[in-house]
Amino acid sequence: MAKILENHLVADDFCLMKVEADNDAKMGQFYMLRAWDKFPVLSRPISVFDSDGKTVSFLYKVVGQGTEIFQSLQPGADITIDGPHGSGFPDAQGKIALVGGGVGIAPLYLAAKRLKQAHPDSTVDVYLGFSGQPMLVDEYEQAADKVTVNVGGFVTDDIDPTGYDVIMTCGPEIMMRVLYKKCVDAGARAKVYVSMENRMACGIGACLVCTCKTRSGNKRACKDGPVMEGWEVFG
Amino acid sequence: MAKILENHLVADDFCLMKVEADNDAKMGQFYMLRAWDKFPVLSRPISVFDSDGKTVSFLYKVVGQGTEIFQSLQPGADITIDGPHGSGFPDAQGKIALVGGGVGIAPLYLAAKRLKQAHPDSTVDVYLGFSGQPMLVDEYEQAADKVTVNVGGFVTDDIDPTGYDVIMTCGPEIMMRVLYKKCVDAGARAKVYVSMENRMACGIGACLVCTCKTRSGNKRACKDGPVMEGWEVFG
Amino acid sequence: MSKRLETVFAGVTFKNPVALASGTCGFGKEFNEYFDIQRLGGLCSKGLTLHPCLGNDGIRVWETPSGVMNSVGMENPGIQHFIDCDLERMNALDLVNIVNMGGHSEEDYLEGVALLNDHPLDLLELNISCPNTKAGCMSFGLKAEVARDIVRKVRAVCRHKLVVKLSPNAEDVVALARVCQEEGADGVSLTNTYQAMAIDIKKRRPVFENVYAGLSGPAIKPISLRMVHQVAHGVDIPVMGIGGIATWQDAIEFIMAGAQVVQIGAASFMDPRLCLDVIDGMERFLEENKIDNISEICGII
Amino acid sequence: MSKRLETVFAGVTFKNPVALASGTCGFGKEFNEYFDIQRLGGLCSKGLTLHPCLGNDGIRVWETPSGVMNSVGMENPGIQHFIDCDLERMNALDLVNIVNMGGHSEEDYLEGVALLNDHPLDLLELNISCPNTKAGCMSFGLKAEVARDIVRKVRAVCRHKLVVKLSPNAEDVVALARVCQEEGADGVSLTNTYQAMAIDIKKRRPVFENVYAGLSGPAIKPISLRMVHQVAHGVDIPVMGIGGIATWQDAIEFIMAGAQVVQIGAASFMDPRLCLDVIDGMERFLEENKIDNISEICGII
Ligand SMILES: Cc1cc2nc3c(=O)[nH]c(=O)nc-3n(C[C@H](O)[C@H](O)[C@H](O)COP(=O)(O)OP(=O)(O)OC[C@H]3O[C@@H](n4cnc5c(N)ncnc54)[C@H](O)[C@@H]3O)c2cc1C
Ligand SMILES: Cc1cc2nc3c(=O)[nH]c(=O)nc-3n(C[C@H](O)[C@H](O)[C@H](O)COP(=O)(O)OP(=O)(O)OC[C@H]3O[C@@H](n4cnc5c(N)ncnc54)[C@H](O)[C@@H]3O)c2cc1C
Ligand SMILES: Cc1cc2nc3c(=O)[nH]c(=O)nc-3n(C[C@H](O)[C@H](O)[C@H](O)COP(=O)(O)O)c2cc1C
Ligand SMILES: Cc1cc2nc3c(=O)[nH]c(=O)nc-3n(C[C@H](O)[C@H](O)[C@H](O)COP(=O)(O)O)c2cc1C
Ligand code: FES
Ligand code: FES
Repeated sequence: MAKILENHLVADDFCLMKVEADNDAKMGQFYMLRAWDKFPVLSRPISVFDSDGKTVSFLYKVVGQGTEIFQSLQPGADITIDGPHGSGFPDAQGKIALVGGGVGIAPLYLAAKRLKQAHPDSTVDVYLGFSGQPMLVDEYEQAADKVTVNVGGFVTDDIDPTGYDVIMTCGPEIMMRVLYKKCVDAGARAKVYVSMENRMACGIGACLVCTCKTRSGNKRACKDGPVMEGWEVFG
Repeated sequence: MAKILENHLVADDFCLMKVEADNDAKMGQFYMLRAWDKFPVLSRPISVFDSDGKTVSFLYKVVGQGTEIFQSLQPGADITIDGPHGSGFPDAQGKIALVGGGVGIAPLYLAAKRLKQAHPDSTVDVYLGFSGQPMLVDEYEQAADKVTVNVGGFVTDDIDPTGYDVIMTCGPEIMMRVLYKKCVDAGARAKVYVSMENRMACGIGACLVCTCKTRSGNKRACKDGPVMEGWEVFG
Repeated sequence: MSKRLETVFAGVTFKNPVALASGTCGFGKEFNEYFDIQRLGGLCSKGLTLHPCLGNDGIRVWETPSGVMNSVGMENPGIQHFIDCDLERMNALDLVNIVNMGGHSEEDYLEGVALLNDHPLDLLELNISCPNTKAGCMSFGLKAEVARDIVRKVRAVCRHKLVVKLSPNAEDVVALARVCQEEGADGVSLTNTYQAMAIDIKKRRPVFENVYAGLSGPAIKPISLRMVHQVAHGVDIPVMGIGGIATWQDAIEFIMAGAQVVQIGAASFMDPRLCLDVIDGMERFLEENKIDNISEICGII
Repeated sequence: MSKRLETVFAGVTFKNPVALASGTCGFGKEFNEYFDIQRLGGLCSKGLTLHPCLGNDGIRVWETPSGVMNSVGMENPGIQHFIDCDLERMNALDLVNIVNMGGHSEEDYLEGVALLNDHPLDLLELNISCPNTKAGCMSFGLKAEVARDIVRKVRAVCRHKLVVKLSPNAEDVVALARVCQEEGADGVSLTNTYQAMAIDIKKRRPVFENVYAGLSGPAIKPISLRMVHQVAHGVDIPVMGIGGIATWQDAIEFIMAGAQVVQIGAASFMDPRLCLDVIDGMERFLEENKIDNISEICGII
C-alpha cells in the first residue's frame, strides 16, 4: 500500500497521480496499480511518468472502470502499486528523439530527464501528439532540449528521422508502426525502441497473455518489454 | 441518488447513516441501499431507523462487503436509496412492547416514536438485546416509556408477555420464535408482530426469493412483509 | 422512439428487442410501479406450472462475485390462477406477452399447454431448463433425445407459438436447439441459469436445501454469449439471448452474436429501471452508427 | 506451520493443499521473486506440448465481471526445453511438482508422455480441456468415450502418476471422471476454463482471433464447485478442485465439497501473494475449529 500525495486532472480525461514509493524506477518501466479489493479482477499497468526514489508519478487517461476508480481517489488515500516492472528504455546518447502519441507520452518525461541527466551533451527532442487538448508541455520543455507538439494530426509527420541516433516511442501501435516504417524508408541510422503496451494480467512474466510475437521470438511485454527494438516488432 | 448527511459509528461495527430523502417512511419499512455501480449485484435492504419526510436514517451493522462500503462513505457522498418498501408495523395502541435483538432494534426506534405520537396514552416499552456494547439507549429512552437493556443474555427472558396488548419484534429468527412461544405458553393475549428479514433480491415483490411460507400461505417478505403476524410464521 | 429497434421474432413484432426474463419480474405488476412497462419489447411471466407450487424451502438467494444464485423452485400460483388473474392484464399491454411454463412431469406440461391453448398470448416459452426443482424441468433439457420427446409432444398439442428455453447445463446445447427446430419449435431462448453450488463453511452444509441452485447475472454472460452464438449459427429458427445482460453493450453483443431478442434477468435487481437504460443505449448506438434497423447487425458475427 | 494442512493425494504428500494452477504461474520462477514458493503445497507448470508452441495471435486476455478470459493457446517452449531448463529446478523445490501437458493430437500426447517418462516429477496433469487451441486438447475432453481412448493410451505408456484435468465444457463431467478412473488415472483435476465469448461491438468482430476463449476467475466458482462436488461423489480417485478460488473460504468450500487439493489460477493476478493468504486462512480456520487435519473436513458435504 502506498499513500497518494496528489491526484488531479491535467487535461480532459488525463490525470496525474503522485504516490509515495520506497523504490526507484527506470524510465520506461511500469507499475501494476490497484485501488480495490477483488473487483475488477485485474490490476492496471501504468507507466512511470516520474520517479525520484521517494515518490513515483503516473499520467493516466480515464478510459474505463479501473482508471475511473483511480480518478476518484483523494490525496491521503491508499493505492497498491506493485513494481516497477519491465525492462524500460535502454540508456542512450547522441541525438535522441522521443515520440509519444496520446497517453503514450507518459514514459517519455522520465526518459527525457534521465537521458539529459546521464548525458548532458546529448540532445533530447520530444515530439508529443495529441488528439485533443495538449498537456504538460511546459514540463516536457524543462526536461528536453526541444518539444514539438502536434494537435489533431500525425505526430509522425513532424519528425525527420534521419537526424537522430536513437528514437524511442510510445503510443498507439499504428503510430509506432508508421514511425518505424518512416525510419526504414528514410534509411535513417537511428536505432528505434518501441514500448508495447499489450493487455496484461499477471504483469510479472508468468501468464503469457502479453506476448509479442517478434522477429527474435516470443517476448513478454511485461517482463522482456515493454520496450523492444523496432525491427523485432515491426521489421 | 440521495446525499449522505451523517454516517458514523455508534458502537463496535454499528453505524448510523442519515440521508436526505424526499419521501416519508412508515415504521417497519425498509429501503434498498446501493452505493456502487454493478458490483456487488444486489442492493442491501436496510430498515428505517428514523424518518421525518426530509431525511431518513439507517442503523446498520457492518458485516460484509456491502455494509463495509456503506461505512466508508463520507457525508456529502451520494447513495441510492430505493423505497420505502414493505408493509411496516401496523398501528397499535394500549400496552405495547417492542423487542429487538442485535441490529433488529433498528426499526423499533421509529416504531416507538410513531406509536407514542399517535397514541400518547398508550405505553410503549422497549426491550433491547445486545451481544456486545449497547448503543443508542438514550435515544430509545426518549422515544419510549421504558427501556430494558440486556447485554449478553436473552432479551426474551426480560419480558413478561402477559402484560401487553401488542408485541412487535425484530431480530434473529430464533429470538422471535422463542418470544412467540413464550407468549403462547404464557397464554398472553398480546398480538405478536414479527419482522422477517429474509434475504432479498428485487426488494419489490417480483422475484420470490424472500418468500416466507406462513400458515396463511406464501408471503413475500419484501412486499407482503417484512412485518407478519407471529402466528402465521411461528404458529 | 424510431422504429430502429423494431424486431420480428417468429412472426411476432417486438417494438424493441428487450424483454424481462422469467422469474425476475413476476407478472409485471411491481415493475409497472417503477415505470411504464409498455416501454419494454416483451415480458416473460414467472414460470408457471399446472398446479400451484409453493417453491423451495430454505435460503433462496445467494450472492456470488458478479452473480446471483437462486433456488426459488418454481413458486407460482398455477396456470389457472394466472389465466384468471393476470393473463388479461398482460395481454392488454402494448408489449409481447411471453408466458413461461415449466413442469414436473410430461403430463404437467401437456395439460398446462392444453389449458393455455384456449387463451390468447403471444409466445409460449417452454421451460425445460430450470435447475431448481427436485423432479422434472431441467432433466428434460439435458439430453437432446429426452428433449425431443417432450418438445414433440408439446408441439403436437400446442396451438401457440412455441419458444423452447434451453439450459446451459445441456450436454450439447446446439444439438438440443436443432432438436427443437426439427420438432417444430418457433424459436429458442437461452440460457437459463447454470447449476451451481455454495457451501456455508461455518455450518458445514450447503447453503441451499436442494444442494445446487441456479447461477445467473453478469458473471456468466461470456459463457451464455458463446452458447447463443453457437446456437444462432446452428439453427434457422430465431433465438432469444439471455444471460447476464446488464448494459446496452451486452445486449448489442448478443444481437451481433445472432439473437433477435434479448432478455434481462438478474440485472434488474441492480435497478428495476436498468432495462430502460439498455433500450435507450441500444437506440443511441444504432443512431450513432447510422443503422436503420437492428436487424442489420443481428448475427453479423 | 503445523501438519494440519498436510494432505496425501494419490500417494503424494502435499504439505498444504494449495497449488498454483497451470498457465498462471509459468514455471514458478517469477512468483519466487515475490515469496518463497516453497510455501506452496504444489505448483503446476505451464501447459507443455511436445513441440514448442508460439500460442495464439491477437488479444489474449479480456476482463469480464469477476472473471478473466484468456486465449494464450498453449504457448510453451516444448517438453524437451522444459526438461533441459526447468524440471530440475522444479524438482529441487520442497513442493509437489505437477507437470501439465497438453497436445494437439494423440501422437503429441503419447510422445510427450514418453519423453517425460525418463525424468522424475511428482504428478503428470494431463490437460484434455484447454479450449484455446484450434485442433486438439479440449476436443479430447468433451465426450466420455473420446476421453477414454486417449486416457487409456496415455495410461498404457505413462510411468508417472497421472491426474487428468477435466473440462467444464464436457458433456457429462461425472461420466468423464468415471472414465478416467476406469482407465487407471490416479486422480482428476477440475475445472479448466469455460468456453466463452466476447465481442468488440465497435469493431463488429470477436475480441479473440479464435472467436471463443476460456473464462476463469471468481465468476465461475459456483459452477466449478458444483462440478467438483458431483465428481468427488462420483469417483473414488482423489480430486483437485479448481475454478475461481480467491479466498481461503473458497478453498475450504472446495475441500468440503470433496477436493483433496485446490489450485489457484486467475486470482493470483489480483496479487501474486494471494495464495499465501489462502494457506494462512485455511490453517487459521482449522485451528479455530479444532480440526487436527484438513482430511477431517474433506468431502463432508
Ligand atoms: C505496460 C503498459 C503501460 C501503460 N501505461 C499507461 C499510462 O502510463 N497511462 C495510461 O493511461 N495508460 C497506460 N496503459 C494502458 C492502461 O493500462 C489501460 O488504459 C488501463 O488498464 C485501462 O483500464 P480501465 O479499467 O480504465 O479500462 P477498461 O474498462 O479495462 O477498458 C476500457 C478501455 O481501455 C482499453 N484498454 C484496456 N486495457 C488496455 C491496454 N492494456 N492497452 C490499451 N488499451 C487498453 C480497452 O480497449 C477499453 O476500450 C499502459 C498499459 C501497459 C500494458
Ligand atoms: C427487510 C430487511 C431489513 C433489514 N434491516 C437491517 C437494518 O436495519 N440494519 C442492518 O444492519 N441490517 C439489516 N438487514 C440485514 C442486511 O440487509 C444485511 O446485513 C446486509 O445485506 C449484509 O450486506 P453485506 O454486503 O454487508 O454482507 P454480505 O457480504 O452480503 O454478507 C455478510 C453476512 O451477512 C449475512 N447476511 C446477508 N444478507 C442478510 C440478510 N438479508 N439477513 C440476514 N443476514 C444477512 C450473511 O449471512 C453473511 O454472514 C435487513 C435485512 C432485511 C431483509
Ligand atoms: C430469481 C430468479 C427466478 C427465475 N425463475 C425462472 C422461471 O420461473 N422460469 C424460467 O424459465 N427462468 C427463470 N429464471 C431464469 C431467468 O429467466 C434467466 O434465464 C436467467 O436468470 C439468466 O439470465 P440473467 O443472467 O439475466 O439473470 C429465474 C432467474 C432468477 C434469478
Ligand atoms: C492465462 C491462463 C493460462 C492458462 N493456461 C493453462 C494451461 O496451459 N494448461 C491448463 O491445463 N490450464 C490452463 N489454464 C487454466 C487454469 O489452470 C485453471 O484451470 C483455470 O483458470 C480455472 O481456475 P481459476 O478460475 O482459478 O483461474 C490457464 C488459465 C489462465 C487464466
Ligand atoms: S502479463 Fe503475464 S506474462 Fe505478461
Ligand atoms: S425480494 Fe424479490 S420478491 Fe421479495
